[in-house]
Amino acid sequence: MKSTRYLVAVPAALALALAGCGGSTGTSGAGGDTGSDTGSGDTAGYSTDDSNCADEEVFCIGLVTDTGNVDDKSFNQSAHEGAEAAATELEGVYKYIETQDAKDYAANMAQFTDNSYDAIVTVGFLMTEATVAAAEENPETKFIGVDQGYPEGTELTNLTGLIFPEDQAGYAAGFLAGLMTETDKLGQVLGQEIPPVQKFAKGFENGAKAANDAVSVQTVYHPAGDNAFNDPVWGAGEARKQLAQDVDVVFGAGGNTGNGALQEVAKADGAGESVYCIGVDTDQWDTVPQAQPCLITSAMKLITKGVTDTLMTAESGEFEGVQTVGEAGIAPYHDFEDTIPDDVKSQVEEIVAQLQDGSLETGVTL
Amino acid sequence: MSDTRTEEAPPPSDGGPREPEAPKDRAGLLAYLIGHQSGVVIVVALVIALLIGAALIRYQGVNPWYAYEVLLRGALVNDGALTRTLQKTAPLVLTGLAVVLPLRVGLFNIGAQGQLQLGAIFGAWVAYVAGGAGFLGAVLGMLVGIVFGSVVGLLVGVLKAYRGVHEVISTIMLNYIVAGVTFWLVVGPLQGESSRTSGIPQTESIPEAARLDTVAGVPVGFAVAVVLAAVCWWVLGRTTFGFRFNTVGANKEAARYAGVPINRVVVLSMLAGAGLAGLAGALEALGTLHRFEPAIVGSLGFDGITIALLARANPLATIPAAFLVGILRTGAAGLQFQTGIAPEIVDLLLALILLMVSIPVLGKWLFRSRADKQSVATTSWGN
Amino acid sequence: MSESTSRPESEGTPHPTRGDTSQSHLADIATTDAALELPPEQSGFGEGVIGEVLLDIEGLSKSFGSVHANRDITLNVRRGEIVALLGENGAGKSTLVNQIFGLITPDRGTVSVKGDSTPIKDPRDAIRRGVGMVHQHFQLVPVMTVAENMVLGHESTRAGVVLDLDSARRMVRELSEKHGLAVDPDAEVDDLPVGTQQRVEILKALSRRVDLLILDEPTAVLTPQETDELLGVMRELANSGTSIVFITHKLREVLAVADRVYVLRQGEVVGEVATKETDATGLATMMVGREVVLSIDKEPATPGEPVLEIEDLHVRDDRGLAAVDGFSLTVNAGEIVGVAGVEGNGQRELVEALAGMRKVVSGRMRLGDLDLTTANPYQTHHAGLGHVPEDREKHGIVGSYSIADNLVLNEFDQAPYAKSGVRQFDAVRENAERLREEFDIRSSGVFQTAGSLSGGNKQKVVVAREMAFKPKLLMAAQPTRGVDVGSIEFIHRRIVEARDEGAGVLLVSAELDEILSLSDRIAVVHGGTVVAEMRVEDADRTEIGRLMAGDH
Amino acid sequence: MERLSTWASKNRTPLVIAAAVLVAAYAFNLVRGDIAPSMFGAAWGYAIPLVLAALVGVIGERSGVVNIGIEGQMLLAAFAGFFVAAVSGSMIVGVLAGIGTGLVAGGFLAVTAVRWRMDQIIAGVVLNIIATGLTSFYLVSGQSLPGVIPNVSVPLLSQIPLLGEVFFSGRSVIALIAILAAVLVHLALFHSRWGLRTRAVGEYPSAADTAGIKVERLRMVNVTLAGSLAGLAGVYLSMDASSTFEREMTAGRGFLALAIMIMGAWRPLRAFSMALFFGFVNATASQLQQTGGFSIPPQLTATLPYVATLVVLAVAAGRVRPPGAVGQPYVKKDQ
Repeated sequence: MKSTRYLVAVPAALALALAGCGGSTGTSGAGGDTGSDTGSGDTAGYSTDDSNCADEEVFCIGLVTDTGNVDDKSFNQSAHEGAEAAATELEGVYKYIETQDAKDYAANMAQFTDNSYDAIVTVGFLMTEATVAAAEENPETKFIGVDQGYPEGTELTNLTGLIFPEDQAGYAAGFLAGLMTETDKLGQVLGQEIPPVQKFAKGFENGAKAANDAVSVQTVYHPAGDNAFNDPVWGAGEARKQLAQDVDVVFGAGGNTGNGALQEVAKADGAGESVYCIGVDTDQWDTVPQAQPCLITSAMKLITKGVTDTLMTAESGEFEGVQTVGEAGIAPYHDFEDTIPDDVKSQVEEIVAQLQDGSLETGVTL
Repeated sequence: MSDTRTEEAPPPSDGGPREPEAPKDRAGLLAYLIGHQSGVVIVVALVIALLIGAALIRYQGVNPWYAYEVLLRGALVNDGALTRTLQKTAPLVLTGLAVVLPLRVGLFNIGAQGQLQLGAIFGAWVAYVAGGAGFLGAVLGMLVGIVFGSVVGLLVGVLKAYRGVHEVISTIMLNYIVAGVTFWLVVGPLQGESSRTSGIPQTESIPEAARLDTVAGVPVGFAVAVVLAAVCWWVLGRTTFGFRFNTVGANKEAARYAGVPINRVVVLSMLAGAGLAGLAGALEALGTLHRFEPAIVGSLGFDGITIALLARANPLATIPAAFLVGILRTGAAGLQFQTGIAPEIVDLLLALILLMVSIPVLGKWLFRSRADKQSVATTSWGN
Repeated sequence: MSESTSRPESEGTPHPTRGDTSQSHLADIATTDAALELPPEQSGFGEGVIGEVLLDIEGLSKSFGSVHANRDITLNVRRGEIVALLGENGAGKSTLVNQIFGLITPDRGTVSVKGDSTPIKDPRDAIRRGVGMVHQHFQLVPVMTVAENMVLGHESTRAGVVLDLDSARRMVRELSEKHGLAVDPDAEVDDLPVGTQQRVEILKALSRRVDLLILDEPTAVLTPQETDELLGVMRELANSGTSIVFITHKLREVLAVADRVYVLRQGEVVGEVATKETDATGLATMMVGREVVLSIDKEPATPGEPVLEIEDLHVRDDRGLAAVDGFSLTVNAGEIVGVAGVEGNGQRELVEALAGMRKVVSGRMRLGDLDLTTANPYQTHHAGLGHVPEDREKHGIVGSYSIADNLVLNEFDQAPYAKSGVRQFDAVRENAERLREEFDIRSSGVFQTAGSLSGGNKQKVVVAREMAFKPKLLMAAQPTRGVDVGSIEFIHRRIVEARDEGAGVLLVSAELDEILSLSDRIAVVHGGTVVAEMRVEDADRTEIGRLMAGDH
Repeated sequence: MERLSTWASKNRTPLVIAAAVLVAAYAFNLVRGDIAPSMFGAAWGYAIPLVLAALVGVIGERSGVVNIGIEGQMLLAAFAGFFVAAVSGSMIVGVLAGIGTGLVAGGFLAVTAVRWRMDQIIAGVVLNIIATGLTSFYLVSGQSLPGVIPNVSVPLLSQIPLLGEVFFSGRSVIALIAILAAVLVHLALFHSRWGLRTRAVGEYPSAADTAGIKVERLRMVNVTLAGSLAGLAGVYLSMDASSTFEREMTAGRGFLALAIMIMGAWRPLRAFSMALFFGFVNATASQLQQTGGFSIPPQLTATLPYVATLVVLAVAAGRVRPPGAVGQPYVKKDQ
């Protein structure tokens, strides 16, 4: 039957699900290998033996995905890698549960709290409420909610929500694209039309227009509700169509759908010479190697780093606040370092700096 | 196409000597499911499926018996686990019934998915709007869930009865259509005010008073589902209404001859089945999520097919069948936590179970009876 | 197994000089049925030479579960001989020929064709060995053309894959010319009348150079003219050396065309005889194993008020063509009106329209004071119309239901069988037990599934149900088709009883004998309309046959 | 000549429609040469897997076997093709593995639905669920393909204005195979011995049986072999149209293919046209979204093909007639 699972995966994809992950996933994560987590934990630099979690000395990290898998090349995977990195760093314990049903959030978090875990990462904004409730119930446990913005007045010291300024990353990437285009036509192949994606997309458009007011941006969101972030074939088809309509820079931002667009551009004639693509979320040079022929940069949102850093804070003491703002920016140019003219690079650098110090507004309002 | 069937009919099983081309009833699938009283086949099918599952688990490097123990403990023994399992069982019973009722009339409803979704969104919305009315709001929410589920079923039934559109095709199409429409609703007109800024596709949270809780560890939804299963069983077996259903399913032509309004029964069966799926959606909204979000449907609709076949189209038997699926689904998370086995193993297990309960060969091996050869199925594709 | 040599019949092989006697014999029969009078040039008995044994069956047995469809059957067919297999429905005739054609594998015994006794694996094997078969249900693909059907299974191709339909068309034309069976090779089978479809079937069989042609109830769907034509063709084929085995339960056809007849009963050969040495009564006796009651004892009718009035009725068939075309008829209380006609002249559509199962295009029908023109089956039933449907398996019973449920199939929601929508099983059971007794339904109990009953008992269930509610009009369509003789008598008696109790009876039957022996009044239909009405006393078989054939 | 005119008069409606569509297409190209070719190209790109999958459905149903497991067949093949290619480092091995997997999946359906006479729809459902379970359970991330499936331009044909550009220029081998397959299946179905037998088996199996055709065997062979086309469609998804395998990446295309099969009246070339039509609907929807000024929510435009199918089925009821014996297992007389 169709999508016993993608209907589940919708919200997964929704919560900012943009592509990306930090390199290879190694031994853990994939279904085929999860069974070995118990045994191979030590080689990964952390343990999965959680029998000592009650012990002060052992820092135990749990992660609950948002009805998706830790290998989804999206926010679940990024957060998973961040948690893994922290566990390795801290020589702690790390385990995760892949939620199958949105109704199981609380139960899945309870698996960890029942075993006296120290910190629990919950991924995706759909878990916002469940995370707040669990944090209230378990004051001893620290909760980190990725992509979760809590309502005004939430005052819990054991909870922080990691959020990212996607519009800034999009703006910077758009600015670069506006300078690079020869045809003055840019394309965006996007996932579901939801605010986080819209922030990337509108930031991109505003950035591009700021760089080059002759530019026109063709924007297309995946129409379906249930597989918007998981339809690389559709993404590729749209990218192909945009290229045929003279677009020469394509911004692929929509999980696997966007990745499909990047890969298609990479296969096109003139890839890396006259047509380019821009990735999203993390440095897709690493996560989608097939896109390398055209990938000049990625509009990044550093979930992995954010999760690791926040877990470190959690281990050392209190969170800084109820919300933590993570970093966003653009990825290195890699092989395009030489292709991109120096003056373009310097202009972009300037823009990034202005965005970071707050002197430049992206003009994105939702 | 029915006239082509007479040639293919198997010989009579007893009675006086007759020539083998005696026509038989068209109710192949149904006759197989109902007439095949052998619970033994079901049990053996389950055992085989679980054994194959054990081999797969073993291959993952985990002791299968330990894995099954963890699964069971996580679903039945652990604190609050049974309640959660029952909570999961409730909508499964209903989606199982949503497949069973049309099946009794000879229709294969694979659209419980969409019916549930539409029932859920409007049920949640109405319960939110009428939440001030407390329990009445909850009741209203459930009724609206039934109504909107039924609307989808009505469409399928009318298309089938009056335009000859095969229900398998129309339900597949409607699953997609409903998914699109509900998604549009939940990011548009029915999106919760509080969710608009964050962009979360969900409706407003249903007020406490209008939610369905648990009573003594038993979710209200579960009680409702069990009662409805019993009602369906009684109606199908004991009432004239049920007799009409069964007659249309057993021999459509004879039903027509006997004055049963076939088209109306076809529409009604879809209406009732889809209504129950819609109710399942409303229950999920009122009892577990307390709002609508697209993920609410999960795999409930498709699990309904497995449950209906496991239950051999018997409404009462949907309860244990749904309970089994509920156990597997509830225990999956604990299984991953304890053993690291990906929860998708449950999907594999369910696929195996479905395969095992539906292959006629199994019954043949078990009983070496010719009856199984008659278990040819006819879902009257294209009619 | 060596029984064949000891059988006395085997000596009775027809000898070449029999021509004269059979001619006169044919004449005898012809006097009783003008419809079967063959033109002299076609009834050429004795022209062909009957040669060596072509088909030899020894000790053939086949059972389905506990049913012995064939038991130790031994028979033979010689080259150029026409052999009839005669028997009631259920006697095992079809099972027997299906084994010759490789559709059914025998449990025991041998079938040897032209001395080759290796088992026949499948139809392909049978065809290869020179056996052809025309099935009772035509084995033609309806959406394909005649030519395509003809070559199916032995297509000629160009370059090994491309269908060569031109050669198929040529073949159809040649064959149809040679045998005088005209068909258009490009016509779609779906659009052809049944008679033509049968021609296609025969041509299909002939296209494979058959030595032995099997015809399974070939005349069941034919008009008398078509039957004549077919019998003529059979005779010609035999004369040119083809052996023919044909199944029928019509004695006159056997006597008209067969050289020899095997009579089957309950799966066994109960007799074998050369047709010239027997007559209709003798064959019938062999078939049923006892003297046949050829007529029903009944009092003259005392007709009352009209119960059914049909005025200028028009009804379409499934294909949207006019089937009932200006049909008018009145049935009075206390009389049996028989509708005689060759099947396919609108009888089915008429019955279905009366029962509310088919839409009426125009015209009117009234039952007593009620207008039934637009009624549905529920309404017609409750208006007092009892309906014994033509196809009891399809319409009359639900095979998976118990006898008890079948006996209330159209009353289940009425008191006392239901109260406020809840079924009352005690009442249902009592009703069933009473009717089972009264209608002599042979079963292990009232909860046995109806599907497991024999044809006759199934029909009794239907008749019991339709008579139990004392209908004003009892409409019986082919009420004794496929029913054993004992049940036929029983059912006939009950129909007369219904009349005597004051019901009007509309009897639709393709069996002229049945019409003649039961009816008080006869309406002959042709082309969907009544072409003649007569009292049974004035009825003449020859005249009716002529009218049925559309000669009026 | 005479034959041509008979053929033309028999197929008048489709020919007229085809001519009208062509004229419209060229007219559109004349008016909006900037976007027309790319839209038609996008339509065809969208249609490629659907054509292949619809052919699977056509072959199955023409033989009397419903196949709603196409989705699962494609998914399994996409999975196998991608991972075998990634692991073996050879694209061709991957493609063959994908096609082989399609065959195996077809064989599964053949055995369960034809040999064992399991309900055909349930067999398809089971196949889909198994495919989903297996591919998501055994998915390993971080793999990539060793190469690409080559694009080719057909000499001469690619010179045709518009049509050549859309169908024969710079398209992958699989796209060309899809065109070829549609034409070949059409020819085979209506002009070959195999086709005659297949149609007979799907329409009226007992007639085929008595004509000496082995019904069950032909059905099994057809359903199994059709699996190779499903395999190719799967391979196209994971190795050509995209270069990745994701859970449930078939995204309902197998079901859409069924709709296309029905709307194509169980005829390969009409199914081909319907696939193109849906492709064009899709391309139009995204073009409208892209150029703006037309604000139908994309969630709703996405449902258009499904709504269209329902409407057509409802309106054309009775005119689209499935093969007579579809869905019914063939039981020989003595079994």
